[in-house]
Formats: sequence, structure tokens, C-alpha cells
Amino acid sequence: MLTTARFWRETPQRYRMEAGRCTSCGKVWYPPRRICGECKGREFETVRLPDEGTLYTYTVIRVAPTAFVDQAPYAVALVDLADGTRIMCQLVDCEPEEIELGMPVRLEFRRILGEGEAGMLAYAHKAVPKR
Amino acid sequence: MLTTARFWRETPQRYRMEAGRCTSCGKVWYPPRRICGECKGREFETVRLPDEGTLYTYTVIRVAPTAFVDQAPYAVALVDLADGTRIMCQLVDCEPEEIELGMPVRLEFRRILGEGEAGMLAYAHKAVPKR
Amino acid sequence: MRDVAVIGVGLSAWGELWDRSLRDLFVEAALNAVEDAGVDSVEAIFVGCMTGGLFAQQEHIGALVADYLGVAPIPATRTESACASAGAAFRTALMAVDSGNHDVVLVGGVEKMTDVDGGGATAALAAASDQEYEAFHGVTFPGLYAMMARAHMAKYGTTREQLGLVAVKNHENGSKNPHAQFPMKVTLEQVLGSVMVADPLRILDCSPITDGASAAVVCPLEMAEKIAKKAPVRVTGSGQATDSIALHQRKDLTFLESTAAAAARAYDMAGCGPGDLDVVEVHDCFTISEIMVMEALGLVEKGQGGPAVEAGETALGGRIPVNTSGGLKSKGHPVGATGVAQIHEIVTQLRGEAGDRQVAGARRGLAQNMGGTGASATVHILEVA
Amino acid sequence: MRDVAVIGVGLSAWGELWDRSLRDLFVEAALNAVEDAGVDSVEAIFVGCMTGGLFAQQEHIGALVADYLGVAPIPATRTESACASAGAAFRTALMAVDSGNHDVVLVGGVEKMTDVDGGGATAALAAASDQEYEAFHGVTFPGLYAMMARAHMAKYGTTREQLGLVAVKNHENGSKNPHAQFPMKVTLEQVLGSVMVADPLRILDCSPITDGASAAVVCPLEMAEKIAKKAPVRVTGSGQATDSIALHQRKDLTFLESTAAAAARAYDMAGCGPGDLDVVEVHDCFTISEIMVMEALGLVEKGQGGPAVEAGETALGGRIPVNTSGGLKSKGHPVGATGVAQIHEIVTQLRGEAGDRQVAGARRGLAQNMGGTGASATVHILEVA
Ligand SMILES: [Zn+2]
Ligand SMILES: [Zn+2]
Repeated sequence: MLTTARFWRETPQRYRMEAGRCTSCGKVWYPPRRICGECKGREFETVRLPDEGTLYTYTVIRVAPTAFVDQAPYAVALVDLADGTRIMCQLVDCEPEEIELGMPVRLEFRRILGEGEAGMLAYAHKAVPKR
Repeated sequence: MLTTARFWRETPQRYRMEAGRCTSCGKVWYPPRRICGECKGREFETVRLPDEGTLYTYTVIRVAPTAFVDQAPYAVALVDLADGTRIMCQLVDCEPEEIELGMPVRLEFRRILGEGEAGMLAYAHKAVPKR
Repeated sequence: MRDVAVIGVGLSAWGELWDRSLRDLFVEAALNAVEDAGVDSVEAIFVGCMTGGLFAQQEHIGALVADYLGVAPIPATRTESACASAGAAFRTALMAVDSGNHDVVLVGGVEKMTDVDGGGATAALAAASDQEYEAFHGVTFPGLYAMMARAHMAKYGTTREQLGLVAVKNHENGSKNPHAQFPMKVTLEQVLGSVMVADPLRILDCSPITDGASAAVVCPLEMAEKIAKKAPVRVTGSGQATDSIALHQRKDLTFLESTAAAAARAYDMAGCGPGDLDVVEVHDCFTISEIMVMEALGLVEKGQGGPAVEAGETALGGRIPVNTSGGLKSKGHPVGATGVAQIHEIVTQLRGEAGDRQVAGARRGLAQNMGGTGASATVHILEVA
Repeated sequence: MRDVAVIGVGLSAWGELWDRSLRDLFVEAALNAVEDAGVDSVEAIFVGCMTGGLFAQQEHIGALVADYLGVAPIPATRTESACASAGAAFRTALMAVDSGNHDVVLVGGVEKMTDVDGGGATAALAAASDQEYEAFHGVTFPGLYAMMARAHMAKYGTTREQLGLVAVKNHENGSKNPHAQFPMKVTLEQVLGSVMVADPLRILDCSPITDGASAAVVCPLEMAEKIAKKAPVRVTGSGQATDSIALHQRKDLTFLESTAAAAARAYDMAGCGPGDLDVVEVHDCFTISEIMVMEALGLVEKGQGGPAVEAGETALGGRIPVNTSGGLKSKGHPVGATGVAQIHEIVTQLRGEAGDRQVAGARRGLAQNMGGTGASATVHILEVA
């Protein structure tokens, strides 16, 4: 179930790709955290993740959870962004057979899913091949 | 969510009020069990609970779970049946101010709730005042 | 068996916290507890949570919080005993230290309850009752306790006013607790005039829906004296027990057998009795609960809970102050976090850090946590070391 | 710390059991374990369950099963670490005995998975991953392991055929196990031709959806020799560890750090290494999992899991038989019950009661249980006493 508060509080991360960079050790955490897992630092500055990267690994979901059944098959990927941060997202605008590990991708803001006719819509970034 | 298997397997207990009587110590368990909590006996005979009893305690639900919101307010009671078995069920066909502890009641088979327009219906016994 | 001490306690913010996630709340409480203890690291985590699944679509709570605390790969396990989940976590953490498997252990609880609406929360909480033979009939948790209340009133003559006075006392105490979610005072008239939830219980008889987390750090007593920033508090008694999950199987609806059994074990272990306590936190999820728990703990005779409240015996300054924190009623009740939040209050009292609600000279306290309608209970006794 | 022994093990029926409820399944397994142990009573219960809430709308699992076993008021606590819930319960039970808090403890696990449909089960299981940064994007558990598989294949040259041979071996073993849910043998061609679930994983790479329960009875070793019906099996090593809940935070997607850390602790405690094991049960929720776990346990070098399976090293009669029970793949995978079902197999092997799948002269075995994509892991080492 999409509940308003759950989605609203992730907005900065999902809509603006905001991460937290530890001011002590420089490690970037996505989503942001309260304490740095590397150095135990507690201070972070907000950084916007780069919107380009390369494909680290992926899969094509053919048996989907109920909410995503209409979209299947669809690819989901781990993308290594230009600053070294790795994120999970869908990989769209390409056929499964076009996908190759290491291929360059760009992040675009897209719709993740909609709930019924008058329900909520959820958005986030998806990767598309850079051509 | 009403799921078919979950409701189907409770049918003997809910529709026919079947309980298990321990053949060693005579204790009646509703719903039936695999081991007797009194004497550790493992053999039970199926008995049908009596359909008359008296009201032990009750409440009137005014803030209801989502599935029951349309029915509120409604009374729920613990009823001591004639054989000494105590069960929980709704108490219907009376106004809250008519309810008294110790009053005689009779069990009747009624609808508990329905799920949407073409969804499942759940039935069980409810207590009604004996007048 | 080694003696175990509590060396740090911490809470997150508590309330209707739309901007805070489950993981974030627990991390806040844990960091507060670790800082309070003054330790650099912990070796294992036990975290209570009742239903991360139904409230937040998230299970695997132990690994989640270890990750967001930045302490992986240490072991982290969630315990669940409905609203006694954190009490069970605390007892499990004691055994982890007792047994020599771990020295410094982080224990706590968390619940994120406001990501679902009121009906959803009612349905999620109903998973602590017998889904097939209680919730199926449309009965809610206030409804189950209402049935117990009516039975108690019929058997012992407990009055509607006595129930209300539990709420009045706990809000009075909560008004002195900076952590309380609802610190406002209430009058008996306000309680008796508040909206009916499940007869005879009204909204001001019920604990609220709360997002929040609690945490504590425990370690062997002999180590505590070396590593802790503050004076350690010793855990001298621990008990846990069960009862039938459904009310219809109870022999006596007016007595909480599981709390009595857990208390008997804890008293025995601590070598003390109810008359030896200076301060007590109990699971007042509803006003009737506090009265019934007082009786099961032996603080009063059976049936005398109502009159004792009326006489002010459990108020601050009374014979045995109960729920100095404000209790679940005023302080809030993030169900999986409550058990360790009670430990937080007892430790605060035994350290003499309770401010306006301090029980003068408190040296021994008890915390009682309860799941469902009493199908689970934990009792812990803590003492100045 | 006291030495702890397993003196009884038991399973319920496993399968798609529409006529059986969660409570009924656990009671069946528990009664089998208690009968196998030959004891009259138990003092406490720890029960693993991943998501009673999302699968069965029922939490408060500890109290529920204590009630239906007829053993209230003994303490009963549920533990949850996703699919490692029962492994965590087992470790907790060891600490309860170790610490002297309890002598005879019942431990087990249960999951009732078929009360929801396939999409519902996929969504419930997703609660073991990061709901907000994994499940949110529509990725499923097969999908997460598929990404790990592809990374492993890219880094080490693991082949699609090697993955398939894990399934072939486990179904071969399962065909010799009367408890197996899917005891049919499968060929490599059948695996490679089965329907795609999440590339490159196919349906025959995946463990099934199972209703079922498992149980064991543990007690101090010195007591075991007096009260047990059969020769006790000694628990010599126990380890548990965590890793990041989300894959995107892992340093190396191809190595299971939590399993390696849990194993290091268990080996250290037992005073042995991977070369000293006679039989091993691992968490093969997917074929790639078994290969990665073999590497994390040190049964083979990093990257050599696939070739070892291909060479038959882990088959019955091979260098180190893995998943003689048929594993999660063939035996079934009621997620919260699996960890103690693995203990059941190791005990059965060490007793020499494994029939056609017996490893001759087995004296030391290891069971590895894993939650999520490896964010939790437990490792236990058992030996003939
Ligand atoms: Zn840092
Ligand atoms: Zn009997």
C-alpha cells in the first residue's frame, strides 16, 4: 500500500537524488544516514548524486509483485554513478537483449507506479541507456 | 484480507460449532486442538457445542477495524455455553442498553462480513437474546 | 551466570512523526543510549518490534538497524511478543550477556505506527490477538480490554471513576516528563466525557498511537564499573510468561496470570517482594490494565487496584508510585519499543535523574511489559548497584 | 558457559497445506521434537517466524504456540531475522541454556505462506529486503539474487550450467528424503528449459513456497545424557552476523560477508575449520546462493563454487556433501522454519538415521541459515557428543 507519509519523507532522495556526504571521511551515503558507517561521523552535507553512470549488474523481472504485474517484464539494475555511489533502479527504454554490463546509462525522472484510478502515484529515477 | 484457504479450514468450527473433547479428561476445546492443555491427551472426539448460554461479559465496538466500519456500533461478547465452554462472538438483535451480564442468549448463524461487490463472504454464529 | 548491569539508556523523539522512518527512529534512540553509556562499540543487538510488516511493510528489522547504525557485521536479532516485544528483547539481551556470549549488548525496540491510517492501525494491532477467534468477530484491542474491565467491575466493584483516575494520575506524571507525547493534564470529568471507543472504555482510557524507539546498553556488572560514564544499574530479576492468546480460554478474565508468573520468577531471582519496590512502571495500554497489573504484581490484593488508585497510593508521593513516566497513556506507546522505554524510566529514577517526577531515594524499581491481552508478559527488577 | 546439546528434532508436514494453520503446523513439529527427545516438559520456547503479519495476519507467535501446545505459562518469544529467523531462534535458545536461565528449551520455526496468492507472497517476502530502496523499484527476491548471480558469473566465470547443477544435485538428494516437498529428480535440461523468473534465474533455480514448521529440543550436555532417549548431539559452534540490508551498499556483491563472519566465529568456538566438516546444510534459496555460501564458508576458494559443484565435490559421496536433505530447493522453504530444519538434518546425519542419504561416519556437521540477500546469517556446528 502506498501511504502518503512513507512516500513524502523519501522525496528529497527520490526526486532530487539527494545523498549525505560525511564531512569527516567524505563517504557518500544514499539514502542519507544519521551516522557514518565508515568513520562514525555524525555530520553530513547534502549532495546531489550525478545523473550518469555505468551498469554494474541487472536482471529482468518476469514474475512481478502484484503492484508491478502490468509492467513485467522490466529490467532492474545496480548502477555505478560517476562519483562512485551505487544505486538500484529500473533500467528502461531498451530491450533485454540490448543490455550489457558496463554500458553507460543516464538517470531520468519517471513514474514508478500508480495506485488504482484515484490513488497515489510514485515517482523516482530510472536508468536509460546513453546512446 | 479474506483468503479462501484461511476461511475454508475453519468451516467445521465456525459453521457447525464443532469442538474437540479430550477423551482422557473430558475438557472441551474450541477450536479443536492437537494436544490437551489440561492432561496432554492427544485423542479427541468431535462434539457440537450447545447453542444456548449466558452472557459473561461484553463491549460495544464504536471505533471499528476498517472491514467492520459499516457495522459499528456493534456488541461483542463472551458467552458461557450450557456445557461450560466459553466463546467469543457478536451479540446482535438488541440495543446496547438492553444488554445485561448473565442474560440468556441463543446462537444463530449469521453473516460476519462481505468483501467488496464480488468478494468473499464470511459467516459464523452470533448471539441473540433469548426472550 | 554473570551479574548484568544497564549502563546506558536512550529514547528517540516520540509522536506522530511523518518525517521519520522506522530505521531512523531506532538509530536515534540507539545513539542516545550508546552516548549515555559512554562506550565506543557494542557486540550485538536485540531489537523488539511488533509488526514491522503490517505497519511499515518492513521485516528483517535487526539487520536493518545494524546497517543504519553502521555496526554490521555484528549479530542483530529482532524479538516479537506483541506489545511486550522490547521486554522480551531486554530479557534476551540479559541472557546473551549472562551466558558469556557477548559483553556489551545494545537492546531496544521500535515501532512506526503512523504510516497506516486508524483502521489500518487497529487491524495491525489485532494481529496480537487471536486472528481467527477474536479479530475475526470484529473485536478490537480496546474492545478486548473493555470486556476485561466489565468483568473486573462486576466481580470487584471497580468503578468507572477509578478507571478514569488512572488516566488523571498518568497525565499528571507525564506533564513532568519532557519525553511525553501527550504531556497535558486531564481531569476526571474530561476522561468521563471523552468519546466512547468500546464501552466502558473511552478515548482517554486508551494509550495513543506513537512512532518511536527506545534503547539501552547492558554489560556484565564487573565490566560496567570500568567502562560506564555513569553509575551502573544492576538487573536483579527477570521473568517472562505466557497465557492463552484468546480471552475465551482464560480461567479468570479478571486476573493477569502471565504477569503474576513473570513477577514470581523475577521476585524470586531478586530475593525481594512487591513491598520492597520504590518505583514501578506498568503496561497501562488501557486504564483497566494498570489496575489489573497492580493486582498481578502483588502491589495490592486482588480487586483492590481501583481503590488503591482512588486513595492516591500509586501517585507520586504515594505508597508506591506507578508510572512516574506518565505510562503508555501520556508518554506514548510505540508498541514494540515500550518495554525498554520502561527500563529507561526506571534507570532514570534509580540514577536520581527524573527531575520533577523523581521518587526520592529510589533504590529498587520494577518494569512490567505486556503483549496482547496479557498472553505475554515480562517483569524486570533493577537496583542501584 | 555450559555445553549445550540437541536431544530431539521434529518437523511438521511440509507443502501447500490449505487445511493446516500456522499454530497447528508448529504444534505438530514441536510434539515430534519433544517425543524424539523423550522429555516430559520444556521450560521455554523460542520460535522463528519471518512475517506472520503479512502472510497470516497473525503476530504474537510465541504466545500463540505456547498456548496451543498447552504449555503456558512458560516464556515464549518469537525471533525474526527474515529467512534466518529460525537460525536466530536456535542461537537464542543456546544462550538461554548457556546462561543457566533455562535447562530444557524448545526451539523451532514456522511459516504459513499459502494463505496469500503468488503476488502477495512475493510482496511479503520483499519485506526482508530494503522496502524503500529495493522493493520500491519492483525488484523481487529472485531478482536480487539474479543480480548477484550475474555479478558472480562476470567476475569468476561461473556458468549457467553450474547453477543448474546445484538444483540437479539437491533434487537428487531430496529424492532420498521422505520429508521433501518436491522429491522428484530434475535434469540439467529441465532446469535450463524451465520458465524464466528473473534473468538468469529460472523457476527450477528457486526454492518453493512452503507451509511448514520445524522444532528441536536443547538442554545442557550433562543433563542430556540423563534425560534423552537418543545419543545427544553437541553444539560446538555458533555464529551470527549482519551485512547491509540493500545490495547497493555491499562492497562486493559476489561475497557473503555475513556468512563468512558468522562462520569465522563458529569455527573459532568449535576449534575447527571447513576442512573438518563431514556434512553441511546451506541456505540454497536460489542455486547461486549455494555456490556463494560454499565460498563464504571456506569450503572452496572464492569463485570456485561453480566448478566444485560441477566436479561433484558436494554431492553425496563427494568430498564434502552439501544439502543432503535436498536443501531448501527440494525439501521446501517455509522461510521462518528453515534454520531449525537444517539442524534437523544435521542431527539426523550425526545420529546415522539419514537412510539412503546417510553420509557414512558423519561426526561433525554445519548448518548455515541466511536472511534477505545475506543481510543476516547464522552458522552452527554440531558434533557427535
Ligand atoms: Zn565518515
Ligand atoms: Zn485432557
